[in-house]
Amino acid sequence: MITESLRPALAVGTALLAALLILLFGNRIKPNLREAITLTAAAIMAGLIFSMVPEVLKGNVLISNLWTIADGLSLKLKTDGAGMVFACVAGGLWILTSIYSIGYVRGHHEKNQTGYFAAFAVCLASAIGIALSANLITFFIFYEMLTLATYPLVVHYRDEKAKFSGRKYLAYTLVSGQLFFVAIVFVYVKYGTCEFTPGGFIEPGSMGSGIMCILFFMMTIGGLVKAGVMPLHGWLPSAMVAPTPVSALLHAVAVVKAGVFCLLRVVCYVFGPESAYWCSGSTILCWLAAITVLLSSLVAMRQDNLKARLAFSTIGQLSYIVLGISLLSAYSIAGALFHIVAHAFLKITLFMCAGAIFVTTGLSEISAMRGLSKRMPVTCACFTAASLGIAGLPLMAGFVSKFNILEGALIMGKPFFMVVLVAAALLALTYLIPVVQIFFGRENSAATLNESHGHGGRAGIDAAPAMLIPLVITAVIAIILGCIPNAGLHLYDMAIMAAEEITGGGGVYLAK
Amino acid sequence: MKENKSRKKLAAGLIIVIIAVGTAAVKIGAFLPTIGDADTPANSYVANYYITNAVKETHSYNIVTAVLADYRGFDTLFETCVLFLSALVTMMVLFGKEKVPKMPVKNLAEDKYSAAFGGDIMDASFRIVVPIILIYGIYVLFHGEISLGGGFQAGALIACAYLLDRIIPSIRMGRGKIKEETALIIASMGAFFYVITGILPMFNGGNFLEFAKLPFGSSLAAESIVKLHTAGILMIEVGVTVCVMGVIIAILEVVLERTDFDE
Amino acid sequence: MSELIEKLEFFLADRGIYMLTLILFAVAVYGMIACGNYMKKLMCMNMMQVSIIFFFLTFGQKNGGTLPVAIDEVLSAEAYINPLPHALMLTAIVVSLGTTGVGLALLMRIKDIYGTIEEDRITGDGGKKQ
Amino acid sequence: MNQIADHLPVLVILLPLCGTLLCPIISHFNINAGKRTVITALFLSIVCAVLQLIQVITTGEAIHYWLGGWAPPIGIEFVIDGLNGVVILLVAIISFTTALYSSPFEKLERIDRIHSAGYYSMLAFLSVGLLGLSSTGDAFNLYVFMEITAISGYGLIAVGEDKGPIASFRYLMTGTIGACMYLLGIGFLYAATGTLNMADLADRLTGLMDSPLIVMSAACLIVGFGIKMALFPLHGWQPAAHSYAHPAADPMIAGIMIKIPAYAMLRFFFCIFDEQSHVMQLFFNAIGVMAVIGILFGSLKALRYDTYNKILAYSSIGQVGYIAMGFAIGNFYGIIGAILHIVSHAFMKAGLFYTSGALKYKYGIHDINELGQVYRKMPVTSLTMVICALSMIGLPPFAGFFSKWYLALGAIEKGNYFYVAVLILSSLLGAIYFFRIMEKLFMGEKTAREKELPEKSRFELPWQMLLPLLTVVAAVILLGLFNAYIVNGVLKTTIWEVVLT
Repeated sequence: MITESLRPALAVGTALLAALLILLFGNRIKPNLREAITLTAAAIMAGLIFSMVPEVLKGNVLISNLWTIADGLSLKLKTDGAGMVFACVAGGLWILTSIYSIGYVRGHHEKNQTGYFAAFAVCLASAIGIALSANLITFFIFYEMLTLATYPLVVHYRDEKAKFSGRKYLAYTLVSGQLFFVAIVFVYVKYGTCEFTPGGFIEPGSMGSGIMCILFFMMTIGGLVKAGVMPLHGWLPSAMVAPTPVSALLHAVAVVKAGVFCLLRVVCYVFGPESAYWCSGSTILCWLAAITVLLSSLVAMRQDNLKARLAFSTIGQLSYIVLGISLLSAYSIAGALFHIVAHAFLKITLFMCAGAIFVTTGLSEISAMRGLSKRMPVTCACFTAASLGIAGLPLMAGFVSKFNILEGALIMGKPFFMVVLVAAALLALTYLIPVVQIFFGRENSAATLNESHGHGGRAGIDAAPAMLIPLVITAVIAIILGCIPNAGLHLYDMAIMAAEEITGGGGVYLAK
Repeated sequence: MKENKSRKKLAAGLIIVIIAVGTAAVKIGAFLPTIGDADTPANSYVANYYITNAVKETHSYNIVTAVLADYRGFDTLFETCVLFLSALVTMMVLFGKEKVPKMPVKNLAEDKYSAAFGGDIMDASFRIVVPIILIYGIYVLFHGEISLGGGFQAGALIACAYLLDRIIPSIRMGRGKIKEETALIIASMGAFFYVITGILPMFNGGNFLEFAKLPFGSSLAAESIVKLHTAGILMIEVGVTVCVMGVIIAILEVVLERTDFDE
Repeated sequence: MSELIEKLEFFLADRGIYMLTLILFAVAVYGMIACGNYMKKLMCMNMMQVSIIFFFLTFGQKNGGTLPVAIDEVLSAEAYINPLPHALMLTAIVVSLGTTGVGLALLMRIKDIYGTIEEDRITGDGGKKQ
Repeated sequence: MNQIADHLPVLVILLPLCGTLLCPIISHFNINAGKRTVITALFLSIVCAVLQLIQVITTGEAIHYWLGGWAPPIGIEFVIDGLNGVVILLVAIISFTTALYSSPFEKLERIDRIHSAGYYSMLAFLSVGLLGLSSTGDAFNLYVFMEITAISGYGLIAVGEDKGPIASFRYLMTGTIGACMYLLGIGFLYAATGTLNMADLADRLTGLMDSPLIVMSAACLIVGFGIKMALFPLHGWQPAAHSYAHPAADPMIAGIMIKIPAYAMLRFFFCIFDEQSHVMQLFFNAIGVMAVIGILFGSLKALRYDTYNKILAYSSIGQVGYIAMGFAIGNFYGIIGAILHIVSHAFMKAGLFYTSGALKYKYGIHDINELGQVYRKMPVTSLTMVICALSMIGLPPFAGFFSKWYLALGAIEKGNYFYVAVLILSSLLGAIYFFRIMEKLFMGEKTAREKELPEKSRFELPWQMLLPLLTVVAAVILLGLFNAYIVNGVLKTTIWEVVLT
């Protein structure tokens, strides 16, 4: 059942309004009031999104058909299973990251806080917009908004290093965005529609397979860059110069997830599994993802900077999702969607831990963190739990999704990718468990004992509550989701719903 | 370096000349209408309408004036504006801007008898010439619609009279000078008078510049409409005259300000 | 010889004047590009405008036509030359006058600022590059 | 004047004209009153433009206004349809905001009465010329308006910064060649048809399209309009003129003075000539080549400079190429893209030049290296700069994106993928030079400045300058979000009925 409703639009609008208010009055009002705006907007937005979950589960589709944005195309938001999964994650995590951010920027005495929170709000608005958009042009508008809103966050420190990574970020995203743009126009001219249709609207054989393959990659390149799939991942590690909450946002919630979500939309809702397979785009994508999964894990092992290590871990985990999508079976797609959720909670926990460690002790190198568990027991515990989750241990959120993707690979008869997946899970253990070992190691290095370290260092046990509480919450949620995937918002059900929609309800897409 | 540059220019120019002359020579015979042929589209379509109807419709025996001031009066309005504008721009560019003196300027006021122009004979003769020019100017103005002439020429003549008056007499007897700003205001008033003439018919249900609807006619007989056209053309010619006069005086004054004839 | 002149006359009367005007135009444009002196450029510009005016007037010509001033209500179209190009060109003349006037004023100003109106000397000392 | 509604097309022009002619007279008595006369007249002109556009939309047909009451082939007529209704409104808005924007400069420069009155007169004349250019339906009348525009432009450039006169003189030379070429083109057309009215020309040209006269005429018109709109090989005058013009008038000169000839070119090439004919297709290809080279040349050249105005000027050369590319594409979406780009680029470029003027006004900044940390003192200016720049790059949801969208749509529909490649390449180059500016603005070091105005008021700039900035920001955003209403409500029918017949 399709109902017109303003709720999807309101969800996006709230965040945009918050951004506007912060930008206009941020410097005139007290910081507390400014943060209140962020938190209120986050709460309202989360409420709006969660309130739509029951409708979606009932099979209803809420559509906000706002206005005609270009001749023949309207700015349209709608709720479907896949979109709602992403929207719930992004909306839910905004509250937590906001609280964490407040703790972080205050603990760290950041400059330009107003701009920071405004850009943050725009990022989230675009992420929700990306999740809920119903056609390609709406999608592209939010996609580019996200690109732009992330830029000020990446260059937050405004030094040479930040400038450099900002340029790198822009070079990657703008070029890919322009290619994506051309592909969208081409699709619109050729097929006369831009609406996302489960199962795609591009018929196999409607153009030459070579051309379709080029088109496929022009459309996916936007997603590939944002998701950091291997030849196009360069911007991600250098974007690490940003403050930690930004990294958390970039890596766990908004940008990279928007990238994989973009891939999902293109592969499953524009091309559809049949065409994607027919033009052999999905096969190439599979290989790219597999290579990325393995390589990034290997690179991650060599990183001493905690954030850099996590960044490469992100690249690997996202390629997991990409692999899930491009395997084109219902299981793997559901797994990929759920991995968006799982990875979001797990990785955000990890990044928040890294940030908390940095603010509390001033440490960013892994080798210097020996014995940190005595100083920050809760943080280290959460870090451990999340690391295990990333590796895909049972009873953690990562397991459910990875298992589904494996099952998909099995059904599609691609044992090689199964091997890759298992190997990658083990590799994840190899680069994260040493960190945990160092945390819980016996001897204490000098730096960790230094009670009030450097700038903003804080005495007392563990991190500030504003940072500690969110990361505990995300860790707990990650564990809960691992035990009961359907807890709370029925995200797993929605993922399966979406996957069945895409593959035509048959559960398995059979390659012809 | 310098030579090189000019040679490049030369080459570019030559290319243009060759292309233009070449196309002209090869193609020209074929496609342009024969000169003097009365049946070409250019000479027969709208042009014939003007010739056959101008006197009837506008009561102006000079058909060019009829076209200029009545049929295409709107063009002429902006033509006048172009003139006003050029005076304005000249003034904006030159007025009040310090001239960089290259040599010490002689003080003319002290040197009574060595003014550049003038001298007694000229002083005497220009007094005879100026009134004649003025009268001729006014004649040209009013005669424009019957015979050759019109506002532009009249304005130029009147300004010419002023010009003589301004530059011929030696300094000691230099008479009243019209200030640059005043001249500009006169010019703008002339152009504005044109606009007003155009606006007046709008109060009487006509279009802009529709002289047949000028709110002067007491009766609406056919004859009076033609007379209204005459009145309209005359009014705009007066406007043009005043404007042209003002423009020339303004430019003259601005330039005179910066000129010493000894140079 | 006289035959040649006759031929030339015929050619000019037929379509040759167009060619002359266009050559004038081309020469003027060439002059505007090639002359280094701004005053000469301005004069060439004027020449160019004049050539256009000639061009318009030539095709307003009629064999046996007289000035377009109506005589004694003779109103047959053949009797008068085409008034429209003349009216248009009056406007064009005034416009070119305005342009030339502005050009001259600018030249005076340029002379004030740079002390010269030679292009090479103006652009030479940092005129072009910022 | 019993029925003002009947006279709207001419009132739009007459009001500024009266303003400009009265300005020297009134200024003689009261300097501020003269200025206010012009500003009021320009504002009323906006009102008239809006009313006339509404009239066109509601009645659904073009307004024909016969000047002097003479029927078209005999007299001059104004034709207002959906297309130029929009363009006229654009010109009116930018003229008004620019006039408003100029007044603080005057106080700053402490200029005398004549120069103040003259400045406003010239500004209003520029507006009159552009309004006339866009509303007239007569080819020769268009020439007169073109010259009005040009001469007032020469004046406004000459009174600008120190190199103004020389830039102005060069523009005068080139501009006059352009005007003469245009006149020559009209001469050929008149020789072929015997009429000057545009609609009549279109009628009488059917079947004549292969005549060499028309070919010559079209070639001359391309050169003429090309010079006026600074299309690539004919752009020589433009960078200096745009860089050294009076900083207050620059938004108008750079924003609309090169766009309206582009619109006039559209009129000639699509409404008068038969765009389907073989000859015109060749010419469109030529325009396409000029556009492509121009886009790349402008963008690459803009990378080389550090002067803010120079960057903007070269970027304009590229952006005019977009418009010409729309013509070259020549199908429905191409034209839509071109027209939307005329409108949106006018706002964007005007906005950027407003910011440039504001920077000069407040800090005397010309060079982008001096921009460091200015945004702390001038948030609104910086916001305008950012939004206009993003729009210039063509990022959604701003106006620039949608004109690019339509252009790409048209190009792909026609199968001309090369144009699309050029479009995105130019976007990326644009991103480089605009992000360079923004990087300097937000991340540069604060440098010593020529001057610093004492801060008297609560705002960063006088309200007369803030209002135009905000207008532009609003226009760029609204034009982006609601472009479909302009396309569907105003342009679509006109384009199908008038342009592509």
